[in-house]
Amino acid sequence: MRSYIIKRLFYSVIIAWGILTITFVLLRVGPTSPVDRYILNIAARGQDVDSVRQAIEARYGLDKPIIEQYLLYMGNLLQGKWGWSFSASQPVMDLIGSHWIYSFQLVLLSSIFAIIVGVGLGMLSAVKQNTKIDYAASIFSFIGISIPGFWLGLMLILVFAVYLGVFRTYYDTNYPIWSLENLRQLILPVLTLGIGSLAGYVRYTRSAMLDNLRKEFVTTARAKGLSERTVIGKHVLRNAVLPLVTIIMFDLGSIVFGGAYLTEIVFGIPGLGQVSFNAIFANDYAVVVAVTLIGTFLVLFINLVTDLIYTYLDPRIRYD
Amino acid sequence: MAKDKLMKWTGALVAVSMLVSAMSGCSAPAPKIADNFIEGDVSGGEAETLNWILAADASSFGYVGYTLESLAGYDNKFNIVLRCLAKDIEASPDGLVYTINIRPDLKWSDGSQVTSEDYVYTLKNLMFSDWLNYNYKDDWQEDVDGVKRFVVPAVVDNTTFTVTRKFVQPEFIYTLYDLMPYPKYIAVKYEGDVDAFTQAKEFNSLSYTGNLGPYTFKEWLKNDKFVLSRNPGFFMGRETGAPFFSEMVIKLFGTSAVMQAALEAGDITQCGIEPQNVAKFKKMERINVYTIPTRGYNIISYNQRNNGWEGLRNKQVRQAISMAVDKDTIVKKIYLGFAEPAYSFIPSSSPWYSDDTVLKLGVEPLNSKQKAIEMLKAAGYAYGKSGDRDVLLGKDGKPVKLLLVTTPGSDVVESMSMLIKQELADIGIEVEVKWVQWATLIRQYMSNKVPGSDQEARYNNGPGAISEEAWDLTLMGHNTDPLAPSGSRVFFASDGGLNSFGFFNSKVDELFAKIRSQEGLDKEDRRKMYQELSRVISEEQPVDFITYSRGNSGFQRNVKGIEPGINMGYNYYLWHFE
Amino acid sequence: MTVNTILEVSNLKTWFYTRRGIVKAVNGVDFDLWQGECLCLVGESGCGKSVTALSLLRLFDSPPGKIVSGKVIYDGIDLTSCPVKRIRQVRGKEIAMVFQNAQSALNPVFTIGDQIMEQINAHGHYGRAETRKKALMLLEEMNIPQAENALTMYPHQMSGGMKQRAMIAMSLSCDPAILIADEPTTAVDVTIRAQIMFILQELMSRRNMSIIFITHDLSLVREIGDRAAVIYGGKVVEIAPVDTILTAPAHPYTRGLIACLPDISADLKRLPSIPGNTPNPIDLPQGCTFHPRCKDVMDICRSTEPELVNIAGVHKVACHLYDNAGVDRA
Amino acid sequence: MTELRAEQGGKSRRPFFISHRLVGYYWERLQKNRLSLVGLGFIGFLALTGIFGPFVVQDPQKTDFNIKNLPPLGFSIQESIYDIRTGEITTTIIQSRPEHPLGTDSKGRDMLAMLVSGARISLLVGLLATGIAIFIGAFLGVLSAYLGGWVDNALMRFTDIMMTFPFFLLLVLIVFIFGPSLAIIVLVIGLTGWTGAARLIRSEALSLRTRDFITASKALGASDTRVIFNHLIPNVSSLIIVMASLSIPGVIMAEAALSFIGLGDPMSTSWGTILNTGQHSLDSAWWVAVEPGIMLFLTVLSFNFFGDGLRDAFDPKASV
Repeated sequence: MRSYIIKRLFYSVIIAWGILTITFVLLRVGPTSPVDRYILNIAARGQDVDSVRQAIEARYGLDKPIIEQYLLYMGNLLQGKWGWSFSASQPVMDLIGSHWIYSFQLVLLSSIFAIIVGVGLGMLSAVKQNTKIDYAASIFSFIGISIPGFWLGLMLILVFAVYLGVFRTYYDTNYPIWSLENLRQLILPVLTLGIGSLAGYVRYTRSAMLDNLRKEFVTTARAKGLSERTVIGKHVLRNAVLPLVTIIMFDLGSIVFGGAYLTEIVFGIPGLGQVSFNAIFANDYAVVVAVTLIGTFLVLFINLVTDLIYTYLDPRIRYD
Repeated sequence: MAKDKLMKWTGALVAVSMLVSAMSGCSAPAPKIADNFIEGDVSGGEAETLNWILAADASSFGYVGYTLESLAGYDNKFNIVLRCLAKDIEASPDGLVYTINIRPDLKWSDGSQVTSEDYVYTLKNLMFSDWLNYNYKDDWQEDVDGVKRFVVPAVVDNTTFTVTRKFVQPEFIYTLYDLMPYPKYIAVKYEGDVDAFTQAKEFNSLSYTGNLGPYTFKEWLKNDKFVLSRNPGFFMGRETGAPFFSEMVIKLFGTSAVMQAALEAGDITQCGIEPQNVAKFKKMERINVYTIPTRGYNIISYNQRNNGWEGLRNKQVRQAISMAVDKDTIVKKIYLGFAEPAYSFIPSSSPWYSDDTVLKLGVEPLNSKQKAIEMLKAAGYAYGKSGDRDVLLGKDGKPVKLLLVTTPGSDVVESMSMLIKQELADIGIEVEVKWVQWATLIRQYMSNKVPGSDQEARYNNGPGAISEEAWDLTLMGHNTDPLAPSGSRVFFASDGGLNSFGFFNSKVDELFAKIRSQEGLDKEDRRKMYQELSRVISEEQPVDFITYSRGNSGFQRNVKGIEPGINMGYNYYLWHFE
Repeated sequence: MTVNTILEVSNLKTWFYTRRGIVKAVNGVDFDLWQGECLCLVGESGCGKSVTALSLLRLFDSPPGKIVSGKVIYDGIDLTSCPVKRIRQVRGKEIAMVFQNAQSALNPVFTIGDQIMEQINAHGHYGRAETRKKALMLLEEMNIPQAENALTMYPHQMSGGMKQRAMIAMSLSCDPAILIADEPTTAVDVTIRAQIMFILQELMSRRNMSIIFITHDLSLVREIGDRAAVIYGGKVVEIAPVDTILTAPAHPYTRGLIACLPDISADLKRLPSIPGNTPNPIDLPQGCTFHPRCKDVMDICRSTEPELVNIAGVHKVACHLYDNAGVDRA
Repeated sequence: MTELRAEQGGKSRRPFFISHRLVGYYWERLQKNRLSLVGLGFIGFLALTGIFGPFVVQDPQKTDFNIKNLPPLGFSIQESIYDIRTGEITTTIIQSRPEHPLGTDSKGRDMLAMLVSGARISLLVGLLATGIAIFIGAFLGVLSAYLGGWVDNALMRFTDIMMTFPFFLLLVLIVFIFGPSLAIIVLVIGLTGWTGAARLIRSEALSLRTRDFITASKALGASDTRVIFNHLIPNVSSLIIVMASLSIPGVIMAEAALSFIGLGDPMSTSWGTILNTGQHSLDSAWWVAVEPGIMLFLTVLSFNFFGDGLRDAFDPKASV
């Protein structure tokens, strides 16, 4: 087991390094340059730009050859120096440190929401297969999967904030994370982000349950004289959970910089998504690489955890 | 006596009742320190850094300005308002030496006095240094027989210093007014090391600003909010007790739609308002909307370099095209009226503006398409048929097709290019609008070099130079300085650093030179020169000046002390809730 | 002879309403189970014997399955109609089941111990330790080696035989009055089969309980059964003591089956078999379901279904050949 | 079918275009799923609109500022013009016009026309990008499975890297760097979206590789390429089709999301780009944001319906 984990970690490092390099090269070799932004600003204020271009490049060490920049960056990284974000003018880690919580709470809450409701609904429609409830649930899940999150977000704002005025139109960071007000203002974002995953979970849960509902051990369980609740909730679910874990975990990894970002934009939540994308538009490679790395490690970590959960959930699986 | 006291109270009470939804209660007679002033802004407008010497964007200077006053400012009529200055800057009769007196009561955070030494150090060792490369050093340089040379600052005494130029530049004084100091005692630690300086804690957290601004830095959450808290020691607050807000917050929003919804809901105190919403907001009791002139203007620049349509090198053609683009339509359809036609780089709000000398192309009566067509014919261009419509034929006999290159993202710019396309179609010129990211615009269209030469591409490499990609028109927004319009020489002078469209006119060069010299010293003479300059440029039409836009700013009605105008914020530290 | 019937099944019909039509898997099964006997339900695969077994405890999938008629009387109550709560108390406690394939019948993600203890606690409450002790005893009774750690094993860690025995242990944990063993030996190899058969026989003698033993293998019937009920086309066509069935089968179908038994004494060129194949439960033949394959078919067989009638003592047959047999006796 | 499944261990599906009988069979199965037919219908309708629509409706880029912000039929809004001299504001009511049933945007472009051209773009992007992705995926998957050994290893490691990459982040990064044009967007989505397909098809091919008819044809001395193209590919074809139909909606969504955050091709009108402009006028011209969103939603929904039905048709046992 341990050796397996070690091997996995080793792989992770390799993968992370690969991704780091790809990102760095993309950013620094591409046609755009961090300086462009300065140039534009300076030009807009009616100032001669050509005289300062090299100056700025020099200021941020962009005039050095790309290889040298890469090695420099790697060197710092290995010393745990994540570098300086010149678009946010603060250390990259401070930037991330002050924003991650907003993405985290969003993703966490929406996942919890999606899992509870999704799995619950999925079980329900599986048990009530081919009933009205089942059809309703599956239609709902289709809709949930197909509705573009960012658009849904806009519509929710339009209806609930602009017209009905039930919610604020934007996210207010003045409320402490643990305050009720904060939870309240997260309702729409969580709904927006959660609905897609939720819909997916409904379908996966349903099919996973159905796969197992017809299994012989279910009849055995019934023959034991167990209550239907125990039969479904214990014997069936426990087996159905296995495929679900993979899907949920994978989903978790993928929404952080996908749906979460769009949701953050729509609702003005200053999360990591916002940070990373602004960094991209500012060509701020230190931030972009850092965020990408974090995202990568997140995914890798999730994969590892998934496998470990698996060994726990399914005694038939052993890694070595 | 007792009666109007009562009135005051009831007024306050009304205010309270109006405010409940907006902000937590405030109840004593104004002015008093209460609540937070929350200004809305769209995320694009966020500052880059608080270490302002490294900043290129206006917002950075704006953010810092709350905590660090410049030497002086202006009210809406461009009367000087002294800030850190003890008395107005006096220039020597020959206009070469400027003597600056700063107030004696300026303190850094450690309590030490802000001295002229700090200013001189900031200029000499920071702004003029090679290791730091101040982005706007140009303002502080003069051309000494082809070589750029910095002006010379010198300490006279604790509160007095001088800046000496080699040549006279009457408008240089306005650059001086904007000067802000760095604390020498901190800066020396980082001198020479650009990285250390860039990342210096003190500078990035403005922890040195002492009593130099009405507010002190509290928190900056990128993409979300910039928070300042009241500075009780503010040097100008001593008499008035200003500022009157316990916190000043700049809150960022993803879209202006959301921002305005927040203003409507009373969640924020002030924000800009899009033209289409002004009427709605003017109807609301709780909101005041001020319509004020801005420094922003749009231009269509005509590529007069060799890779643009040859016609554009002909003044008559340029005039004809400008004439065909109806500015009133633009004002009405795109700005819904919140703009005025532009005729030169000097806005009507500027003391140097002269209404009578400029050639008013594109507005009654000079906005007739028919006239434009005649002018084009007069310029030696024939019309032909393409399908059922008349099209302008180039010298080569082919229909003229112009390429308008611009950047996407701004609704105004997009709309304008569309409208221009429409307008020019009416005089038989087909315009193709091409959207490119501004990075591309700068690289492939604005920057130019003499073909084959080993020049490094710049905005203006002189007459022979052309850009990588051919283009005919671009549409851009720029800011002008109503007080010192001669800054626009970078666009219109032959050696102008932003003269990417290749306009070369000796008369213009000469006039700019004169304004920025001995001869410009006398304000009357300078006004005449400006009149002449605007005349020439509006006649030459190197670019089509389109509009100076009006800004709309919405405030919660209970904010008092506002003086609407082009420099509306000049007395912001006196604003207060009633 | 005096017997006391503990389970009485009469005219039990379990139909499955599928898209392709109504599958009449069980179509009027009658039999009764006596105290302490081993009744074998014999028949070819697909004849409905397994569904019959499931129907007794209403364990078939419903929908689509449905008991359309009949009674299953146990201890005075009708299991086909009694409330679910009631039948749940019967399941496992009074009537337990052992399934064909322990591999799939045991839940792969729980340890054997858990699954047995769960059964124990399903009816009546014991302390953790006591439950465990009970489970242990059961496993030992099934003479499973190192019962201790067998408790903590997962099904996939056990051999087929162990699984099957563990399963039986589980089914016995509430010592039921009736054990339904649905082809408990088909999935295992010969040696293990022997063990299991031995265990079952032992059980019957030790705890005096009744077993319904479902199989298609007449040799097993001979080995363990007291009586046998031959099922064809979802009906019991003949029911009698095992040796009667083996030596003097009455129903043509039973005769056929017996004839198919490989007899060591006689050497045959080829094994005989019943011509034709089992009827399709969706459209069962008119009249006697066996008539298409019956050598002695008569007109009446095509039209009317034969009743299950007593022909001698406890020997019942459903065949028109014996229509007047009962009359003779009278 | 059942014994076929038994013989194939229930995993694999039938090569579908080999036998017309099978095509018919699948078509029959597909028809059983009413929703998928509805989806197919809408997709067909969309395709027709995309192909012929642009010839029917007016030029989506044609602006006319005299009819800007026309509301859809049955609605009306107010527009106010400010007079800079008098400071007066005059408000006029704008009624919808029959010639612009869905209204116009802030530049007086006909919404209907724009939606139609959007349909064309969305379908184009969806099909092309998916095509590229599936092609690469199938190719690498089959290759990796068939050749095995270090090739397999290398390819799979690379797939891992691509898979762990925060997908949307990568998308934004590349599109930002190389400039937003349809070509780039299609390419990027195609070149990054193949990992899932590769994985699935690989495992499919692996299970096939060991089966008799492959061994047989090898025994008969068939060349690798022959085996791959005549046996492996055809046998995973149905899987490929299902994968394609199920990944198209994702692609369409990705394009829309990109355009929504301002990385759409400015030269073309896609639903995403309309949405992007629409979100800024949510309060003044809601329909600009609402209409493309609805189209997007319906399209993705139909593709999901159709893909789902297709999968069931090809493999009733497949989960979800």
